[in-house]
Amino acid sequence: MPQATTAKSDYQGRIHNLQKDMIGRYYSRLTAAAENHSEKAVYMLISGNPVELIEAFDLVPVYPEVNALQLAAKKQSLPLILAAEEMGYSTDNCAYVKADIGMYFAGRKTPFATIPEPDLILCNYVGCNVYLQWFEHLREYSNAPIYNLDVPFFRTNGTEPFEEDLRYVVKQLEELIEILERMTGKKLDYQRLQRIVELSGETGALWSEIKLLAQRRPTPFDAYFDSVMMMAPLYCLRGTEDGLWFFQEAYKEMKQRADNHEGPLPEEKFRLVMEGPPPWPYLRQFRDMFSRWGAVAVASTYSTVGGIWEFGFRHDPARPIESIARHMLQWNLTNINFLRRYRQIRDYVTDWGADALVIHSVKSCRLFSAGQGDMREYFAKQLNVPTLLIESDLEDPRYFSEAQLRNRVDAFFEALEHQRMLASR
Amino acid sequence: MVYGGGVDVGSTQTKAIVLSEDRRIVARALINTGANVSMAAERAFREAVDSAKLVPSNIAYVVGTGYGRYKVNFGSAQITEISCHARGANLLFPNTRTVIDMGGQDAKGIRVGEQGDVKDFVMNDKCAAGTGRFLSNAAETVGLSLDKIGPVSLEAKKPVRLSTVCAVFVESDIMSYLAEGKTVPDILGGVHSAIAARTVALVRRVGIEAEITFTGGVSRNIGMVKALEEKLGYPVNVCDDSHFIGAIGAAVFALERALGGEVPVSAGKAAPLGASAPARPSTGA
Amino acid sequence: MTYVAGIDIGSRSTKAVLLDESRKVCGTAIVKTRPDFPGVAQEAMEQALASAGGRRDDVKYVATTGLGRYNVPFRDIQITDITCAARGAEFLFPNTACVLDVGGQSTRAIRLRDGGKVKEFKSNDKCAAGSGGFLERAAHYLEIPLTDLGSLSMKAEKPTTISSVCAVLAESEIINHVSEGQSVKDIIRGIHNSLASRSKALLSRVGLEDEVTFVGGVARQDGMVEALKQSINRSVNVSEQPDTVAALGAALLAHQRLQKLGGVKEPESFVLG
Amino acid sequence: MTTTQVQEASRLEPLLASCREIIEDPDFSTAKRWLSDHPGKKAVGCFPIYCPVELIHASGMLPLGIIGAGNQIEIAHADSRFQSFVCSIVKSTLELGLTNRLEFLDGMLFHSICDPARNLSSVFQRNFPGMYIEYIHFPQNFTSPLSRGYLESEYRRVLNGLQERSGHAASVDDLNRSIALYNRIRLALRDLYQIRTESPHLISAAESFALLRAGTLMAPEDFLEILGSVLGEIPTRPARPKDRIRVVLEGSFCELPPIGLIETLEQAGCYIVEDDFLRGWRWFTEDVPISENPLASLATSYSERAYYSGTKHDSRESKSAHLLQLFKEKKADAVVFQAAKFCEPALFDYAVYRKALEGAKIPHLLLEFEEKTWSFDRARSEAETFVESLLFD
Ligand SMILES: Nc1ncnc2c1ncn2[C@@H]1O[C@H](COP(=O)(O)OP(=O)(O)O)[C@@H](O)[C@H]1O
Ligand SMILES: Nc1ncnc2c1ncn2[C@@H]1O[C@H](COP(=O)(O)OP(=O)(O)O)[C@@H](O)[C@H]1O
Ligand code: SF4
Ligand code: SF4
Ligand code: SF4
Repeated sequence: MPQATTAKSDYQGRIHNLQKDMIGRYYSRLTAAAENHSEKAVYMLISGNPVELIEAFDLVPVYPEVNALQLAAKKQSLPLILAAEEMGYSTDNCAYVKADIGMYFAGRKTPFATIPEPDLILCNYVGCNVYLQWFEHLREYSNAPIYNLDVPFFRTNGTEPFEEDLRYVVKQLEELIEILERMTGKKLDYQRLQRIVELSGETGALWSEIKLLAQRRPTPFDAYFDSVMMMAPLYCLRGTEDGLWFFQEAYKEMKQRADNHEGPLPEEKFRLVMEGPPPWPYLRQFRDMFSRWGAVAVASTYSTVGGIWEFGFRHDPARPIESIARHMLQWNLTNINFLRRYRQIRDYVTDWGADALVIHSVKSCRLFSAGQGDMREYFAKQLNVPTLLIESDLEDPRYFSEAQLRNRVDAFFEALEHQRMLASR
Repeated sequence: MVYGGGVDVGSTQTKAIVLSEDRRIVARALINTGANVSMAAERAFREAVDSAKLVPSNIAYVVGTGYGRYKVNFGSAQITEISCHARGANLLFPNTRTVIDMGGQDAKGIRVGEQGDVKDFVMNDKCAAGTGRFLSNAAETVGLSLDKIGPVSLEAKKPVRLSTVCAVFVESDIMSYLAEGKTVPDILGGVHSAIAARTVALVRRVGIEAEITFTGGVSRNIGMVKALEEKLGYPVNVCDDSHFIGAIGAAVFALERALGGEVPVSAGKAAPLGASAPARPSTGA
Repeated sequence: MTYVAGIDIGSRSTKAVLLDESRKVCGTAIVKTRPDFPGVAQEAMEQALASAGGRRDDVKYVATTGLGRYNVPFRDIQITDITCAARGAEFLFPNTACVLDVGGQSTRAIRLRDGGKVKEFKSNDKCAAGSGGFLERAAHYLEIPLTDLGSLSMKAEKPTTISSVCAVLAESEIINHVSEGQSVKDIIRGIHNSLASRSKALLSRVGLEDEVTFVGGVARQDGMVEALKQSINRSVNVSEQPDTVAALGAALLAHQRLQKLGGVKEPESFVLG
Repeated sequence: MTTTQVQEASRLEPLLASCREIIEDPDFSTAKRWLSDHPGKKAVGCFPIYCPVELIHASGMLPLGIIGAGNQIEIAHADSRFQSFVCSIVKSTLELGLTNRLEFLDGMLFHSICDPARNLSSVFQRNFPGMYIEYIHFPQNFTSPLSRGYLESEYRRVLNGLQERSGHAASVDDLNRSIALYNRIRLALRDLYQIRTESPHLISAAESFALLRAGTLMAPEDFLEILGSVLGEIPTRPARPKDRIRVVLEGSFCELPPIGLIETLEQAGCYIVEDDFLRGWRWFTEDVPISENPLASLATSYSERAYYSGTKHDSRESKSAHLLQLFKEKKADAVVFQAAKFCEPALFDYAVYRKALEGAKIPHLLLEFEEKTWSFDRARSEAETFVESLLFD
């Protein structure tokens, strides 16, 4: 029997504190850049971000998405969302964008950092169409230069991208390098880039190993709720020695827990695959809904929005630019079509030994959610995987109804228990 | 004799059932939920127990269900109404494969296994559009009692097309139809068919398989039964106890528990809703 | 005597206002709206005439507004209630910059430009939650008369929070609060607060500016007026009969129209098409 | 209620009436009739908005606008696939498929307009495995010369797929012939819009909409003929200008408003002198050049001469500047922004447009619609208020 934990449903390991420290340092960097322009800031999106290039030019990456989610998690998002709605944004627009733009006009001050103005708006358009509009608007408001790095949607049914697509992205990355060279007045140090890409590769490898540990029983961590904790270092610190060190520590901790059969819950009764981003403003309540039933996530699609590593992708220092391009094109959730996402989930269900799929559908993010009803059909009816679809939002607290969510979650696990009981009779 | 009790505290009405060991219904009670939810649960339960000439201590196990289930203070366990409707339907109509439940504020579709187990379910979203409440408001607006609107809707010749199934806006919609001179049967015909269409679309998500059992308070409305059957292209099971099916299911679980069987309620005993949640901001859009 | 009339056929009640040539209000009436729109309009006008002591022939021009504005055969013109509410509010409070109109089924924020003309407006079209009808129903199951809502709400000590955006679901929330032993006055204030914060959001969307005039039947409830003041952090103008403001505006526009025509009427409405 | 209060019958009315019939028919009878008259021909559906119809036509197939189902069918299956917060055109298009109304099509083309539309292409693939589904990536990096070449290669890839389906290899001449045909259609449409600008009383926006939309549901050759007759008849129409405000309508580039809503706007007192209905089917502000390399011509035209819209993100220029310019050119009094409910691209655009319009002190109105609506009381009273605010002095 695993060691019983306290009433708190999640575990708080050493790496949680480590993560807080590192992200705290990253945010101090942002504040410094904002206040005394110590570094130039490049706005960028999480999905398939080419942070390696930014690092190679000693620029600081700013991720409006990460800021938006921090604001939500700290329950600061609603007034900002309302401010954006007053400007004319619709209640139906992605609330990440609204919170970010609300924050932008409120002086870019947040409880965790002051966010610098952009020196370059790098719209790495990887999948989500809202990205284009979001950054188009930021450009309109800030007047900073913009580069639309256009990544074709991964639309083949095979595993390799179209040759033209790959070539197009590689060439654009070369254009981007020229822009960054002009902006910084420095030539790209190719060897340094190779080293950074190597670090990314190793970081990705460790992240992938960590995810594979969730195949054990019990899983040493919750691959949804605890994974999101590890995601910020993955985006903000990938390609640095620090980032690599964090993941080495994380792997050690998880491995040890796995070997000791320690899981995040006293008893692992249900293994879940989670699809969709979490409701940041109510993360704790949301997690509790599942923990109460002994349900833990062994895999999640959300943890792959910045990149999919667990199926073998690694950055390759021998071909740094091409591997950055492949990462953007092929190996992150937002740029692959629904059918590939289905396949990914199917692999999770079988290879990670999951009992059920939970789809958390969020109103803001149509990239994730438009069509999840079809996903539900496919898994529930065609593959007979018990599937629960629930709705709320990732940023806007007005769409979270605890009573309704809990009613559905309870009913779902009652049904799973009932089925198990009948099967064991 | 061992008895099991089920109390279904709905948003509109509270239903209580007592089952005897041989799974016969020995008592039922139905009252309006009203403002005091725990009191409603207690009153309904007591009424049922009284009518069976028993005392509460005769009931070995009581399961609370429905939206107010955490308020069933005397209950031994709580189970969601989804599990209970499935189970109750299975008792009354053992070949049930699909349950359509229409209550005061929500609508559900449940796919049911041979043992009354839930295979899959869907519910309407945050909005009360197209629920029993809509029908009550419609009844009020046309000035008929709730039990009349069903039969009257069946007389529709040319049902109107409603522009909303919002429980609140329905009034003005009906008003404008009346102003245009549409007949009450045609308006009610439109009301019923709009809701039936919406419900069937919802239930289709779990896959509709015969037999279909219609549960919840709205199943007492013959107009809705007919409208559903028409949209589904199948007959639906209804009986005098359809309104009680949630409570019946709860009582079945209770009885099984009382008889020493296992029932899936392990996590049911938890803090009531909202205990951990901070007050939500009330700014609406 | 010659009069012009403004008739507002609203979802809940139908209001009539009579003006004389000098734009003085000579009669008003409020009757409950029935599906027979021409009938209620007639009735409201007759009552207003009776209170003014005038005859039907004295009414030279009739402007209708509100939901049933097209259904009155004896109208000379129909104008939307937003235009009318703005005009009426500006007449009563000439410095009005924003109008909030909370009626039986809708809540609207209007920003004015000079002359009481509408610059921008927003209504809560998505859903019925948060309008007068909801308050009526709340009064109904809290078993208190509608007319007491306002004063009870003023006595609240610890307003409860109503978070649901759906009018129907908010009802169960209210029932919950009752069963938890919250007092009726705190609950009513909770409803007013939630309505006020919604109204604030609407006002902000058109641009909130001084002065704010609050019209529509719900403005009869002191507690709501107070909640609004607190939520927008400003004083609020309320007239004696806030629900007749749109009818007044219609009458004013009727007056203006009649002047323009030099007392000679065109047969059909000039509006537009 | 009808907008047209025409006393004398002309050839125009029956033509327009037949267009209206075509767009209100959820079973695509006109297209099916054409297919049965042309044995061996196949049809390919195009989701809005910039679909390269020339490629379909040149490979010997019939391009059809599959742009939702208006308010003609009830959504009974598709809302189980797409949630309540997704726009209705995505659902109604899927509903057409799930109710077997698209079986006569050989394939469907989708492209990068928004996230729901993109996911819809996958949902189509899963639910209709027999159908040929193509997804075109339209480049969004207009500052880079690479994007033109990329689009050309994308067109080549798509053309190859189409040719495989039709069994007809499109030659350079085929492509140029198709381009020329569509150039003629686009020219006629530009003329039509010119009339709307100069003499809006001669043809209403609702009529022009019906014509344009019907054009996506028939063979282009037939459409060109109808357009010709319509343009010939319009000047002879007995109609007199009314006292209305001139508005530019923006925001309906993808999901189409119900025609009743357009009529409501007009009845409320608006002359819609410019709109963005089906802007993708109108495509280019100028002719596509006929050249040795037609695919390159098409690609360059998209990059340099396509009408701007909510789904083309060209960082070389600002969208609000476009709108302000259009407003000026069309001598308009106001802008009505009419967006489909839940249409994220349109609703995002509104925020920047609003800022620009406020800055330029241009009166504007936001209306949201759903294609399936058929009762317009609310929109009517908002539009009337808006018109009153401009006219009532
Ligand atoms: N006699 C009746 N005839 C028709 N409909 C009825 C009747 N009694 C109740 N209903 C309908 O049933 C609804 C209540 O159903 P119920 O299942 O008890 O809901 P809940 O569980 O949410 O309280 C009412 O809103 C009403 O529409
Ligand atoms: N005497 C009153 N006391 C308190 N509230 C009132 C009173 N009269 C009307 N109301 C409120 O005003 C609402 C009606 O407002 P009104 O502006 O007349 O609406 P409409 O124009 O849609 O008919 C009612 O729903 C009620 O909430
Ligand atoms: S729609 Fe989704 S992926 Fe796109 S910006 Fe919003 S939250 Fe991110
Ligand atoms: S008021 Fe009507 S539309 Fe709004 S949430 Fe409730 S039922 Fe739905
Ligand atoms: S209407 Fe808007 S959201 Fe819908 S498919 Fe078109 S662009 Fe996308």
